[in-house]
Amino acid sequence: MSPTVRVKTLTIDGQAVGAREDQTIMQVARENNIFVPALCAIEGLTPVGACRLCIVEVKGVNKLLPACATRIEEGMEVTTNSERVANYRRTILEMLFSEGNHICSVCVSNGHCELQTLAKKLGMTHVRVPYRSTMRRVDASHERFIADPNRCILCTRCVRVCDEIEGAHTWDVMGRGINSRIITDLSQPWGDSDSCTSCGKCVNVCPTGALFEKGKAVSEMSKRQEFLPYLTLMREGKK
Amino acid sequence: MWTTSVKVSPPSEDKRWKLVEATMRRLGHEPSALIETLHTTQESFGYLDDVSLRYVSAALRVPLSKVYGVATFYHFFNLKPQGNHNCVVCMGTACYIKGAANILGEIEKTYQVKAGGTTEDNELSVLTARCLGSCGLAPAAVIDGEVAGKLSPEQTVERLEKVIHP
Amino acid sequence: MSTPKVRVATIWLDGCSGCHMSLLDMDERLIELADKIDVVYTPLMDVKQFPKDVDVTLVEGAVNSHEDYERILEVRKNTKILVSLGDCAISANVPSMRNPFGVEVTLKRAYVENVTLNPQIPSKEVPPLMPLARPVHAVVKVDLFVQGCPPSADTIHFVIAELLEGRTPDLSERTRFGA
Amino acid sequence: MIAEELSKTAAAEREAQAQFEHRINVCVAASCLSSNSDKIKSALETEVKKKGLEKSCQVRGVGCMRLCSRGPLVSTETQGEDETQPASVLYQNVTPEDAPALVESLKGEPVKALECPTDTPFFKSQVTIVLENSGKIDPERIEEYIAVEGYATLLKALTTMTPAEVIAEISRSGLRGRGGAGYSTGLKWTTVAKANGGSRKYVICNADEGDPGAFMDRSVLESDPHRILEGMALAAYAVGASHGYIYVRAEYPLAIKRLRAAIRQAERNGLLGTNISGTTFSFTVELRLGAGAFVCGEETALIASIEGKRGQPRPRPPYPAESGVWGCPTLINNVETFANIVPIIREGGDWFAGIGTAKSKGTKVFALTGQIHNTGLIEVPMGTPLREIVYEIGGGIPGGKAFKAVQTGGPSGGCIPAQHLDSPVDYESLIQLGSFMGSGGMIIMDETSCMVDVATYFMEFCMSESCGKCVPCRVGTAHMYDLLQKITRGEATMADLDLLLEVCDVVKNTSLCGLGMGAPQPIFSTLRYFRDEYLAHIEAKQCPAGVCKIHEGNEEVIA
Repeated sequence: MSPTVRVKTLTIDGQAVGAREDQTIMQVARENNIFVPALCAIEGLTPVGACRLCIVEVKGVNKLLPACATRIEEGMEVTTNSERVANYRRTILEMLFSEGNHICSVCVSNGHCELQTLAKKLGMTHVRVPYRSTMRRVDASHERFIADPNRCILCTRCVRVCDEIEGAHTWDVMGRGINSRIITDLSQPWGDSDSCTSCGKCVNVCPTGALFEKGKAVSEMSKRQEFLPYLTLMREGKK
Repeated sequence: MWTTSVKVSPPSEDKRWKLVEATMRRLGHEPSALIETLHTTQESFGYLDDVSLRYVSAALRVPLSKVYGVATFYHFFNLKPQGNHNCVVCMGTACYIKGAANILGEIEKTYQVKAGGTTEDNELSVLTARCLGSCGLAPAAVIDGEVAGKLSPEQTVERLEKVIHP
Repeated sequence: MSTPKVRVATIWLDGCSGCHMSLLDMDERLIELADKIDVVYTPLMDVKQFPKDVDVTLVEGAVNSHEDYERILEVRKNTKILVSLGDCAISANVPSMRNPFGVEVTLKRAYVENVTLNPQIPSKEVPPLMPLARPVHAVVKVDLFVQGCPPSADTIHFVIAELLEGRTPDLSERTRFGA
Repeated sequence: MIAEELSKTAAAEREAQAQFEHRINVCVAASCLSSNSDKIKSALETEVKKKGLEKSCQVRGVGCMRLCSRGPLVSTETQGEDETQPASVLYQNVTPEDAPALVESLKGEPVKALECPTDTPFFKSQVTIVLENSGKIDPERIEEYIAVEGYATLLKALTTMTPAEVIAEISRSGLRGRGGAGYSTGLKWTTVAKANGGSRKYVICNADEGDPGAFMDRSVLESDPHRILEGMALAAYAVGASHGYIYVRAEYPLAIKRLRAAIRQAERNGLLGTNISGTTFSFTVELRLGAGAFVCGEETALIASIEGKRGQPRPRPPYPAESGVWGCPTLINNVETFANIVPIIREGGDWFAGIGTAKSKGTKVFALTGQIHNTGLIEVPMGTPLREIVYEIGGGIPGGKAFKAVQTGGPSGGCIPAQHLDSPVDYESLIQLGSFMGSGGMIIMDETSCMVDVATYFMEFCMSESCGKCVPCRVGTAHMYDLLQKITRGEATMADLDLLLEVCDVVKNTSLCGLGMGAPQPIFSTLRYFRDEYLAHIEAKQCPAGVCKIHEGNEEVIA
C-alpha cells in the first residue's frame, strides 16, 4: 500500500465501516463479514462485473451497482440485501440454471459448487423460465482435465486466471450473446492446445463442475483456490 | 525484460499477404491492430481460415484464443468461404415492416439454406444486414453487389434465379 | 368423532422412484402420520383412479411422456396443495438430459443402438415421449418445491408435518438441488 | 494553411464555380447510389460533352438531397440574370435515359414529367444546420467545403479563442449528445478538459450507427465528411487532445472511402496534422472500422473495439472522460453531435440556444421511413410535433391506411400511438411517452403492422446483438424473445405474459450496459399502448393485423 492512500468511511447495511480509498464495495463488505453473493468475482483476479449477482443499492444512485467493480466513496450508503435486489438475484440464478444443463445430482461438483450453494443460500426453489436445453459437447481430450460446457456459466474466471496469473491465455470466449462459449486456442480440443501448460488453475477457480479433474465421480470434485491471493501478490511484486 | 522482434513470415508466397503485412506495419504490429488486420485479411482472401488466424496471432503476438474470440464476436467476419453468389437481405426496421421477413423466408425455403449459411452446392450465400441505408427502396436486398429495391418474395427469387442459372 | 384426516396422495411420473423410497425411509414415523393422514392414492397401493378432493399431492418425477402430461393435469384438477417432490419434478433433472438430443435420437439410442436382441422402437405399451422432459411447474401450477435427489426422509417428514400444522415449510436450511 | 490562404482557396474555388453557367447536381449518397445515380452522372457527363457544353455546364456529385423515396434525385442550377429560368430545379426518379432531356432543359423549360416540387412542407418545414451543406457540395472535394467557409471556424477558434472559450460556447448552446441519452455536450467536454491525462487525451467520433432503420450519420459522413473532421478538431482543441479516432461501421464502405479521402485532403492542406495553421495545436485522425456489432455503440465497448478486443462493455465508473482508450481521458461524441459544433462556434451558442425547446436545443436529424409517403432524411427543430412530421413533412400514410404508431429510439426505444401525435419531439417528451430519442430512426407503422411482432423483431435484434458478457442481457434477451414468439404463435398464457414482464424488469435493472437496460423498452411501450393486441394473441388466439401465424396450442398451464 502506498503511504498516500487515504481512508474513507461509509455505511454498508447500516454498519459504519472504514476502508482504503482504492477498495471496492465487495472487498470492504467481505472484510466486515457482510455477505455479497458473486460468481464471476474472485479475490486475485480483475473484476468484470458480469454475473450481476453482487449488485447493490447505493443511496442517491438510481442504478444498481456491481459491488465487485465499484470503488467505495466517502459517505456512501450501501444496501446489499434489500428485498428488491434479493428478487433480482434469484431471477439471475434462474437464468443461469436455464441457460446450461445443470444436473446437480450427477455432477462431480455436487456439494462443492458455488452456483448450487448460492441457489440454496438465496432461496431459489425452482426455475420459472424455460430450460433452454442446448446441445454442448464435452471435451475430454486433455490428459488430466475435462471441460463440460453444459455446466459453464461464462464467469470467465478460467480466462482471467490463465491470462493474468499463468500468462498462457489458453482460454477465451468465442461468439457472442446466448451463443457465447469458452474455447481453448482456435476452438480446438483442449488436449491439442499448444499454449496450455496443464497447470490446472482454471479448474480450481471454476465455480461449477464445468472444469474438473479426470477420474472424479459425482460429488468428488472440490476446488482449491487458496493459491490465488499469494500468486496475485507475487505478480504485483509485493512478496 | 526485453522483447525480441523475430519476424513472422506469412504462411505462403501468396501476394495477398503483402496487403495484410502492410496493414500490420502501418499499425506498428501492435496487438491492438488485430481487428484492422482481420479486416484486411478478409478483404484479401474472402474469409478467415485457421492458417490466417494463426499467422495474424503470431505476427501481432495476440493469443490464439483471443484472435478466435474476436473473429467470432464480430458478425462481419466469415470463418467459412462464401458461395459463388450472395444475397444480402436488409432486415432494417423499414424493410422489416414492409415484409423483409417474407423475402428471407422465401429464399430460405426455395434454396434450403438458413440466413448466414451457404447452399450445399456452394452457389448461394444468404446473409442479412441490419440496415442497407436504402430505406427509400424498402424492402431491399443486395444481390451480388447490386441493390434491388421494392421487392416481393417472388421477384427476389426470380432475380436470384437469373444470377444463379443465367 | 375426530376431525377428518387430511387426504394425501403421491404420484410417480418420470423419476427413479428414489423419492418414494425416501418417503418410505420415514419408517416408524409413517405409523404416527397414519393417525393424521389418509393416503388416498399412491403407486405403492392398488388404486386405479386418482380420487377427487385430495388435500396434498406429492409428485415425484418429470413430465416426460404424454401419459405423464395427462396424469398431472388430472392430479392438479383434484388437488388443493401440489408439491413437487425432488429434483426431477422441480427441474426435470436426469430425465431432461435427453432434451438436447431430441426424441428420435433418444429412442434410437435406447431401443436400437444399445440393444442386441430384436432392436426396435416400441410403438405400443411404452407411452410416447413429449418433445421435452419438463418440470411439473412448466405444465401446471405447483404450490411447494422440495429439492433433493432424493429429499431425505427427514425433509419429507418435516414438509408433511408443517403442512399438517397449516404452515408453509421453510426448507432453506434443509435441502438443496442434488442433496 | 493559415486563415489568409484559406480565404484565398475559398475565393479561387468560388470563382472557378462562377465560370459555369449551369450546374447539374447528382445525388451520390448511398440511397440514390443504390438506384444507379452514378450511371446517371456519367450519362449526364457524356451528354454534356456531346453537346459541347463542358465549359458552361458542370456535372458533379453531391451529398444527400433528403427525399430518398423519390430518388435518384438530380438538381439543376442556373446562374445569371435570365429571369425566365428558375434558379434551381429538383428532379425525381431520374434514369440515365433522362440525361439528354435534362441537359436540353438547361436552355429552356424544366422537364415537367420529372420535376419534384420543392415548395412542399417536406422541404419548407425543415431547418438545416447539420445538413446545411448536404446536397449542395461535392463531398469528395475539400475545395468545395472550403468555399462554403469550411475550416474557417477552426482557424478562427485556434487564433482568437482559448479552449475554455470554445467549451463555454458549446455549453451556452445547450447542445446535448445526439447519439442517444442526450447528455450535455458542454459538460462532457468540461470533464475531459479537466481530466489529468498528462499529454495524452483522445477524441472519438462514434460513427457506429447501428439502429436498424437509421441512416442519418451515414448520410452526414457521405455528404459532408469535412464537417465532422472540423468538429472533431474543435473538440480536440477544446479538451486538449491531439489524437482522434473515427469508429465507423465496415458496412458503410462509401462513408469510409469519403472519410479517408477527406482526412488525406485535410492533412495535405495542413488542416489536420502538426501545428495546424502555424499554431501549437496538433491533431491527427485515424479511422477504425467496426465489424458488425451493435453493442460497440456503447462507449466502453467501442473503446475495447478500438483497442482490438471483443467489443464488450465494462462497468462505469470510471467513465471514458477519466479513463478511456488506452486508459487515457477520452471524449466520445457521435457524428451528429460533431456536425453541430462548427455552426455553434461560427454563429455563437446563443444563436443555437434560440432554436428548439427549453431543454432540447437546436435541430434533430431523423431518418423517416416505413409506411409513409416521403421516406428520407429530415432535419427539424427540436419540439416539432410528431403530427407535423408524419402528416406534413412525411405526407401521411400511403394507400389510405390508418396510422398506428411511430417508432423512435431503435431497439431501446418505443412505439408512440396516434393519441400522442401532438407531442413535441424532444428528449424529455419522448421518454415520458415510453420511448427514447436515440440516434434518430423514425419508423412509421400503419394498421398492417402487428405490435407484438414489432416487439419480437426488436427483441431478436437485442438477442443477437447482446455481447454475452452479463447474465441478464445474455440469457434474458433470449427468454424474452422466446416468450414473445410463444405469444405470436398463439401458444402463450397470461402466466407467460407475467413471466415476460418479470424478466423484462430484471434485464432492465441489472444489465451491465445500455443495450440490456434498454432491451425491454419495446415490450414496455407496446404493452402500454397496444395491450389489446397482446391479449388478442393470448386469449383469443388471433393476430388482429393478420401478421402472425397462429398455431393452435394444445397444452396449457392450469393455474
